[in-house]
Amino acid sequence: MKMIPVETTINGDRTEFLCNSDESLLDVLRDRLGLTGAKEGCGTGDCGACSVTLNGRLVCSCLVLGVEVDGAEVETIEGMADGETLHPLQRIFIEEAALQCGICTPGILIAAKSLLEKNPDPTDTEVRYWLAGNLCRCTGYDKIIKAVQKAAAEMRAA
Amino acid sequence: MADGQEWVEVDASNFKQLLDELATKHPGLAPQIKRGVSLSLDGVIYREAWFTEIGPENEIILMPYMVGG
Amino acid sequence: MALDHQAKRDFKVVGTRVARPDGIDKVTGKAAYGADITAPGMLFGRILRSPHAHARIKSIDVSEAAKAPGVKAVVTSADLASPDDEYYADIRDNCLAREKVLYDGHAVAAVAATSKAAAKAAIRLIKVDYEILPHVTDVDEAMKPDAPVVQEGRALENVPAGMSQNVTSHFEFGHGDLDAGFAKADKIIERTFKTAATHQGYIEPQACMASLGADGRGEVWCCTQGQYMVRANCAEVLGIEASQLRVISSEIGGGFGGKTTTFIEPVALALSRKSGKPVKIVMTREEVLRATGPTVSTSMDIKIGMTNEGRITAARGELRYQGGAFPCGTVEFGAQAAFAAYDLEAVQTLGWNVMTNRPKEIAYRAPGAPTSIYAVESVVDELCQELGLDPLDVRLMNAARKGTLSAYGPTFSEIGLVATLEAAKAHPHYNAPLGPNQGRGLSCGFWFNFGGNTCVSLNINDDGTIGVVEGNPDIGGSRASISMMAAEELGVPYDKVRTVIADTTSLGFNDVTDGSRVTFAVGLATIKAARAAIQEMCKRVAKIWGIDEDAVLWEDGFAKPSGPNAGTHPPMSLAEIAAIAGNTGGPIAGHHEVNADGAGVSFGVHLVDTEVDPETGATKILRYTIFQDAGKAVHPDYVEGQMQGGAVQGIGWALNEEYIYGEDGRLQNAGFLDYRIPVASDLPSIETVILEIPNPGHPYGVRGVGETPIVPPLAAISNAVSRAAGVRMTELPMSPPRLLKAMSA
Amino acid sequence: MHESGCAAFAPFAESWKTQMRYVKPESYEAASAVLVAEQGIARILTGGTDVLVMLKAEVVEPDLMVDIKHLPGMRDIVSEDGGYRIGAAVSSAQLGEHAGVKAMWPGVVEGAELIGSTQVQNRATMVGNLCTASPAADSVPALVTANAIARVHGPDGARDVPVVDIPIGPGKTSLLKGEFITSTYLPARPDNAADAYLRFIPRTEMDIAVSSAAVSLELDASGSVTAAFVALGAVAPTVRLVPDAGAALIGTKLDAAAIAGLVAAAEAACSPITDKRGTIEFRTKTAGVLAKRAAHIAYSRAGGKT
Repeated sequence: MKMIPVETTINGDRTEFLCNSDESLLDVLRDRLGLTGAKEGCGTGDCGACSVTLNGRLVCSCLVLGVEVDGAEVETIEGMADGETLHPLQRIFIEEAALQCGICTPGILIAAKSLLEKNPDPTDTEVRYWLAGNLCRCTGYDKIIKAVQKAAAEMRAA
Repeated sequence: MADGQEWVEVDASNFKQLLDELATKHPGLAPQIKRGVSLSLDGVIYREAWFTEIGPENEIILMPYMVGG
Repeated sequence: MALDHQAKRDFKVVGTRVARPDGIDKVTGKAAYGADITAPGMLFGRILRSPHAHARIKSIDVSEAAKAPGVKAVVTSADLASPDDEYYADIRDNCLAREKVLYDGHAVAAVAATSKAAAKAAIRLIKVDYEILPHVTDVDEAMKPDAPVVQEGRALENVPAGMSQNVTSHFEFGHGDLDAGFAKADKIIERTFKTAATHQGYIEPQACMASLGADGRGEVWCCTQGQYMVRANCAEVLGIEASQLRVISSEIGGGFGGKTTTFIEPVALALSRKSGKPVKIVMTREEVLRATGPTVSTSMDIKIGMTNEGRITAARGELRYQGGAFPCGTVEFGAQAAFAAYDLEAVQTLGWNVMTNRPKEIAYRAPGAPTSIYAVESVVDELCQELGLDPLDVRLMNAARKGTLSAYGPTFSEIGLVATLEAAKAHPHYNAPLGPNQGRGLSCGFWFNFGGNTCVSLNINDDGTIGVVEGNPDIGGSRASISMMAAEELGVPYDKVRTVIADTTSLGFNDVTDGSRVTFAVGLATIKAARAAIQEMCKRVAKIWGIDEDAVLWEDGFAKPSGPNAGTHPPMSLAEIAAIAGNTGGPIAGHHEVNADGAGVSFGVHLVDTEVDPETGATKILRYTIFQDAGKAVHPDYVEGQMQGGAVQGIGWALNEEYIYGEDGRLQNAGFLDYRIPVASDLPSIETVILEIPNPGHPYGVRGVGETPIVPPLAAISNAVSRAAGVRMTELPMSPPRLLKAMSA
Repeated sequence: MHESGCAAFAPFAESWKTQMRYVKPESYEAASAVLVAEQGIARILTGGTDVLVMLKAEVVEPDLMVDIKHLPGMRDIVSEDGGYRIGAAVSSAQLGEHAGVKAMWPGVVEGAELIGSTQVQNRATMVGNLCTASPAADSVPALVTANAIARVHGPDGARDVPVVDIPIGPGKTSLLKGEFITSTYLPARPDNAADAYLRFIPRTEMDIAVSSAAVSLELDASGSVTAAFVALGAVAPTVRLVPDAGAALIGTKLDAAAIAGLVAAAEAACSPITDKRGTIEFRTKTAGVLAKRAAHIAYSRAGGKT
């Protein structure tokens, strides 16, 4: 069977690609489009390292087929900063040392941004439950929660 | 390993001489020394430093070669 | 090199919280990790793994796979070399099984093909004829004389005759008269403990891209804790020369000890050599859990005697650690660490390393120590409970301190245990009220810390900035710490320094990033390299000024005249000296090569409150506080991060993480769904208290901090849960079914 | 190609193996037709959170994947006869955002919202969860106690089937070849009625239920229970409705004796297995505990005061 043409929008850019029917969106992003910011930690939706948004909703790109994003809008970590200006979450993650090895960081940033769009003033517990699908093995999550809250406060004040 | 002794005395002025002496006088220790040992000199651990100087007043402890995570 | 004897050194950069140099790359998705590396014409490798726990390989037929569309190479162990050294032979046989498969998931063969799908399809065409053998996965079962033998003839000379061949080595530590000690005790408790194997759980699966020509010249890009280790392993397993193999470490997505060996790199090289093309292999999570190194599982007996006042009179431990299908060397660390926190007159620890049909154990953060200290600290806590004593007071009464003959031999110098215990006692957490079904637990933790082989090259650029080249992959922010120490020593701002990680050809040999050694040893070498550069700069300035070298002093980034005969010269900045380096003798650099010693042991104390649901056996962590001696915290954020991350790994070990094997010897939970590492909502904030008792072995007093934090959580939580549940727990993890059963008994 | 794509990555050669076919039929009828015509393994794609995991793990390798989430009504929640009809492709997150459903059937919503992570909830659907037919499916017990009705489309048109009758064993449903579920219907509720769902997992999130319980109650003006439904998950080959457990609550205000009767009936209805997630004893004990706790929550939500 021939590859399937897909037309989509990624980080605001109209994008076309060909993929096989059983290829995940994560594989398409990483292997076909060179967008390697989304990481594969498990391939089964259990770690969140491949988080992207699909039509504004936070998803694991390993649990979406590439062919499913035809006509959709996808946002990845590569689209989070505005040119050289980092998103407040990105900047504050560096300031607050909310990453160690950094492999989970793109997924966590995408997930945290999605949370703050829905709930600009979350409690710590709400942040922790929202991010429960994003595994981090280095930090013990403490500095991540603090960084999200600091960014939320800054974004509310802006 | 050293014939059941916990403490042994040898003449040596550095770790290399010490290890050679030990291996000669206490053959039971030789295989472990060949596999690699760490040494503790007055509480400081040295992994492989042959020429570390030692004197009669020093306490030397033989330990398995150390690794970590 | 010893601690600088500058009383209360006034640090300018060290101790601040600067932004890490790789921060922007890592928050924007630009950072290249193992699986992100590609090459033109690259093939995709995939590995066929054993479905059996133990079987003889009668034959492997790869002919159909080799003919499959897109397949460019198929390899088996026959394509690997024959290293003389047993250590490398084991690595080879773990990369691709030779005569027998020794555990579920053991690699058997591999293919390289033009797509992932083609590779996946092709490995199904490989036909392996297995003769299934009896297997054993439990440590106590494996020690029985009639147990299935995993490998024959692997026992060291120190194993007594007549034991199972699965027992590969034996260790014994201690001092004093045990019988006399126990005779003095008012209360003796002896218990047996078991702990399950856990995995490091790094989020980035192993990944590599390798290219090897017929001339034996090649390159490997991979995520590893040590590029030089990868080079050595690959050179031996492939039978090529180290000089011809260049290994480049990518950014690394966690390791915790798990990436201190090789699994896929030699296989990718073999496939590349055979196909003539670059080959990429990326492990799946299932492969990571089935076939990379988890930690040991254990069975341990601990006996401790105590007086009514709380003085420990004697202590004995016997530890049995299974380390998978190859001889492992972990029990000796557990045995040495077990009683390290105590000043004991009589102590003995015995250790047995045992083989089973499980993946080969590899280091996991303070390897061997968390389990043995868990068992010891549990018995100490139970004695405190039985005798009605305060557990912190008892630990203070028995604490190892400067001058203590440690249980593993050496006499301690400056150590921070008493200070951490006193900090815990003074902390509001220790006396906070507890509610129903709640319990508080504490435990001491210990790790040796290492130095090791280290090279650093430090270049003074002509614009007055600094380049530092070091050889240890940055696993948790070490490039920032190294830049900070270079800046501190040279007297320049942090942002003038850039530290990079060398490939294996660009710098001399470095030991792997392990043993909490990097900030200590690479920092030490960086400071020495900076001092060499300073010496050269002072020499140049002395020539310019026409004075003696000794009359030039380096201070805050400037060369200054010093002493009666120096004359009056305006100070020269580093940038000014650098700008004219070409006129004064050429480029200026400093370098240092050392096998660093004097790492300085590390102690910590963890305090935890838990609540147990008496109807379901669920445990909730309510509050958690860590006290640890960091010597000198170079970058306090990342010291706290090490402490918090280690504690949470320990929480997972205590409560939910475990390797579960079925009757068939197959791993039942090879995924993050059922291998349950803690998620954000499981945890409270983890409070940290950093103490700074300078390590005399480092110029700034630095001690390694990375490993100690995983040691105390196991016992701290077990003690808290045991007190909350009213029943003494002796097995990890304390999963809800296990805890509910204990409470119902 | 994406304009900012990186310069060097490997060209893909075609997989030689016969690939899974992916189709997006234009109507319910077309979907049924393609399913009927398929000789090999066919799977429906709505949220994909189970089927893509099985694909990855090579547990199932479908020959045909039928994407139906674009079909009319699939993503809609509409009022119908005082209750709600929920399209088969409505995600758990979308359901949780619907104030009306949440007010009327809070237990159904909390079951759906417990499926996986935030990421998974944005994709997972109750119907997908139902058709996976796992005994531990989080959204199913509360659908069962709600007496929800699945609308099934097949070659012969539509038919309605009680949700409780859809799963018939682990991984097995009563759906016939060519059939698929297009919506579920949650019936109207009288005043003083509510439901609740609880599950036990070792962590706080991200796990499969070790045991679970849903309770739906209707009360009279005095607060006495007039109708009670109790369903248990992960303690039998399918989600199990336990009439005896409900009966123990009828006519009571959840006094100690009623709760004891509920727990005893719940435990008696359990026939679980011991596996990596839990033991027979543990599942049985916690199923009773969860039924008790869920009953109290449902009672309180329904306006009852104990």
